[in-house]
Amino acid sequence: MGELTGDSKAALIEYLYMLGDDELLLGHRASEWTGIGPILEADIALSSIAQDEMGHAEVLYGLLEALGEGTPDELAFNRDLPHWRNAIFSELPRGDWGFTVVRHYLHDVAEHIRWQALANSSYEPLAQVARKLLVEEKYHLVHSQTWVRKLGNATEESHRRMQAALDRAFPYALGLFEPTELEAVRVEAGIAPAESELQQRWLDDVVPFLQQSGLTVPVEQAATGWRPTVEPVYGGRQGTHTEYMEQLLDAMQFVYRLEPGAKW
Amino acid sequence: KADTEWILFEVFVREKRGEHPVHVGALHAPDPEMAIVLAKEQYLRRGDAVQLWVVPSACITATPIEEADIFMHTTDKSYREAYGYRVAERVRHLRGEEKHG
Amino acid sequence: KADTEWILFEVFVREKRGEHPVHVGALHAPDPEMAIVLAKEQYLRRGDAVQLWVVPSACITATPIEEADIFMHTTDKSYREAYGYRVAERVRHLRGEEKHG
Amino acid sequence: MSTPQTDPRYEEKLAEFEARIARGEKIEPDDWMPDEYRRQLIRLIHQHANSEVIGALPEGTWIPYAPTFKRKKALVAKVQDEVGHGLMLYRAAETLGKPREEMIEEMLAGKSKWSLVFAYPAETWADVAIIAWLIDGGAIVNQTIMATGSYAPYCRALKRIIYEESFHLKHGFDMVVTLAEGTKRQRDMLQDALNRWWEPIIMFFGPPDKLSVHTETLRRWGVKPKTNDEQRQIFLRKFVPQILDLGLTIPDPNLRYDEENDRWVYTEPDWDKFFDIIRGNGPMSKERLAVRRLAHEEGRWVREALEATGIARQLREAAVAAPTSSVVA
Repeated sequence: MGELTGDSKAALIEYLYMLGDDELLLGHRASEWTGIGPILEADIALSSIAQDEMGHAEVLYGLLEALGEGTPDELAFNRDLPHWRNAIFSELPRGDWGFTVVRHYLHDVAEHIRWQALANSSYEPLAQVARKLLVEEKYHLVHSQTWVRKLGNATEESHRRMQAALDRAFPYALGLFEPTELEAVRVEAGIAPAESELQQRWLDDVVPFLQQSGLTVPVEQAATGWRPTVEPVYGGRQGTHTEYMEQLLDAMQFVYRLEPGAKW
Repeated sequence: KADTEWILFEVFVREKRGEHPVHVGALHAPDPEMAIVLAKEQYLRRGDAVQLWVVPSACITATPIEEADIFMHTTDKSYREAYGYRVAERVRHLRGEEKHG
Repeated sequence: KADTEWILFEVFVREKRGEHPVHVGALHAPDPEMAIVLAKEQYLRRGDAVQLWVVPSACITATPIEEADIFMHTTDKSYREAYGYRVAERVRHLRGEEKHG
Repeated sequence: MSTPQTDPRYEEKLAEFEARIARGEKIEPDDWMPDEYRRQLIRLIHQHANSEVIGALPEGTWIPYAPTFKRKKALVAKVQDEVGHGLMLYRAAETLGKPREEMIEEMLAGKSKWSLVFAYPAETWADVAIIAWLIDGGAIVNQTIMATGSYAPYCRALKRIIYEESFHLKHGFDMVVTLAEGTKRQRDMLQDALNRWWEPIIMFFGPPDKLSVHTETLRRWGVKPKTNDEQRQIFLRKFVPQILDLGLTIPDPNLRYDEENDRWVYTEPDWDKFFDIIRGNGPMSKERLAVRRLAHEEGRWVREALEATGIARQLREAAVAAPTSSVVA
């Protein structure tokens, strides 16, 4: 890939914010279970994943720092709400254990597909990060798949909760693939694949798995493969967020902003 | 029905290829598959591993530890022979007939 | 009695009280009691163990050895290790400063 | 049942049991042991496990507020470790015959105690630093001593716990030093937290020897190798100099080192208050149990859902009459 031009650099920066913010928020929501999980063993496993997601966000923000956007701590703890590019999917409250594992599963499949594609990104630093994160992502996927497959149809109550979780999460999950203006520049420069392409691969992966887990997915068969029958929830990629995000940022940035510029 | 904490699995870790797995502890899990997923983060957040084993604790048969002292202290083998005779004889007999394996 | 199906048992040895059992090998036997007898002949004779565990191999669930990379950490984990923190130098500096701080 | 009344060979077995401990050997779950040994160990390890699981809560509330990536990940990792320590300790107590369900239900019902320090609120970020440094520092002093005890499963768990605690201590000390070398507001926040936590930390090691029902047998049996006062002195000897080194003042005017008797003298806490707190009347006692009960209730459907699949039970039956091929070559 040649030198980053104005457009492709802006397109890359936007993309890194999108991915890094999703990781950080999912890690933050997962860490809200630490100490109060449904059983000690489950508490411990999700806490590890929360740390990994935070670590992944930090690595992605490291790429932004190299592009002149500020240190990872500044980007996480000193950036105002409108500048966040996470999908609203990632900022939703953790809900019950069913919602948490369904959201993690839907995100893990998307991340797995995305990192595989980005392993060949024309922006080499991103390709290296993708290859690294793919290794740790493998366990995340096994973890969430195991929970969804087992809880999906184990008892009447677990099925009811998992179906409710999927019904709520699915439209927001489609928001992970929200197109943005600079997407075409990214695709043209070979930095990243089109979101619609990733979404299709994601649907072809999650729909059969969720159905085998005894859950109904709001999709229909189309020539190009599965197609959603619900409207996606967009906005996060443009900086529109919910009050959940306001409360989350207030908490996350509270101590840092007590003494701006101080070392914590 | 009392609350459940799932059943108990013993966990073994093989740190490097070529080394034997070592018992590291136990955990509660509903089944072996979930036991592997959960054991990885309880016992392998730190340190190295190339393989993880899980076994329902109920599947393990252990020798009574008290017996160990009998072997350690007694130089007189007769005690061990008397104890083992009835059973060892059965084994030799079975092996004689054993067609396979 | 040809119908006695000999199954494979994995054997673990606890060398001393206070230590974890370690896997030492496998052997065939018709049942756990016999497996213990055979294992004792092999491992307890030389008094180098205080206890033996035997487990039917089929009872063990193991991660595939070729997927050892699932245990790899590819992003920094030093934040959860003592070696991830350098403090001594800063304390000396602080003490130095403390006189006129 | 093994008591002098019910077991003719009790004295002989007791002599062998005590000789083994005197030789520095460990006791394994199926070794002979006096009932009193089993009872005391279950009570002690059960309370230790409760303290880890409840101890996760004060710091756990601060996870969403951690102010940097390193602190955020480290605090999640530390609280995770405490949950993991609870798991390993409940397991150690289980080897003595008490099921984990029972231990957790007794804790939730307020029938089994936990360390009083977790009945105090973590009011500021500096509290998180002081807890990680001094409460974990006190815990390490206690655990290192208990690891020299006689019961093998407890010692094996403690060996692993102590390794993980070494990270907690450095992480806590790093946070405290960062605040101490920070702005005036950060230094004041740190001093204020120390002022609130000093008395609980002194009480952490338990009532003085003259008050506690510490018997010589527990020491001889390796259940409690050192007394409360002995452990407190080890803590003070190690940490008071370090605290003063940071330019902090310790909120006890009577605290001084008694050269002659080689011991730190301190203001005796109000031990009636101590006993009242561990009976469940600490500032946050009810809150901690309420959070743990809510988590336990909200997780019930998950536990019951996967218990229903019961695959493990089927595996057990199939295990013995299984094919000859080895799964784990």
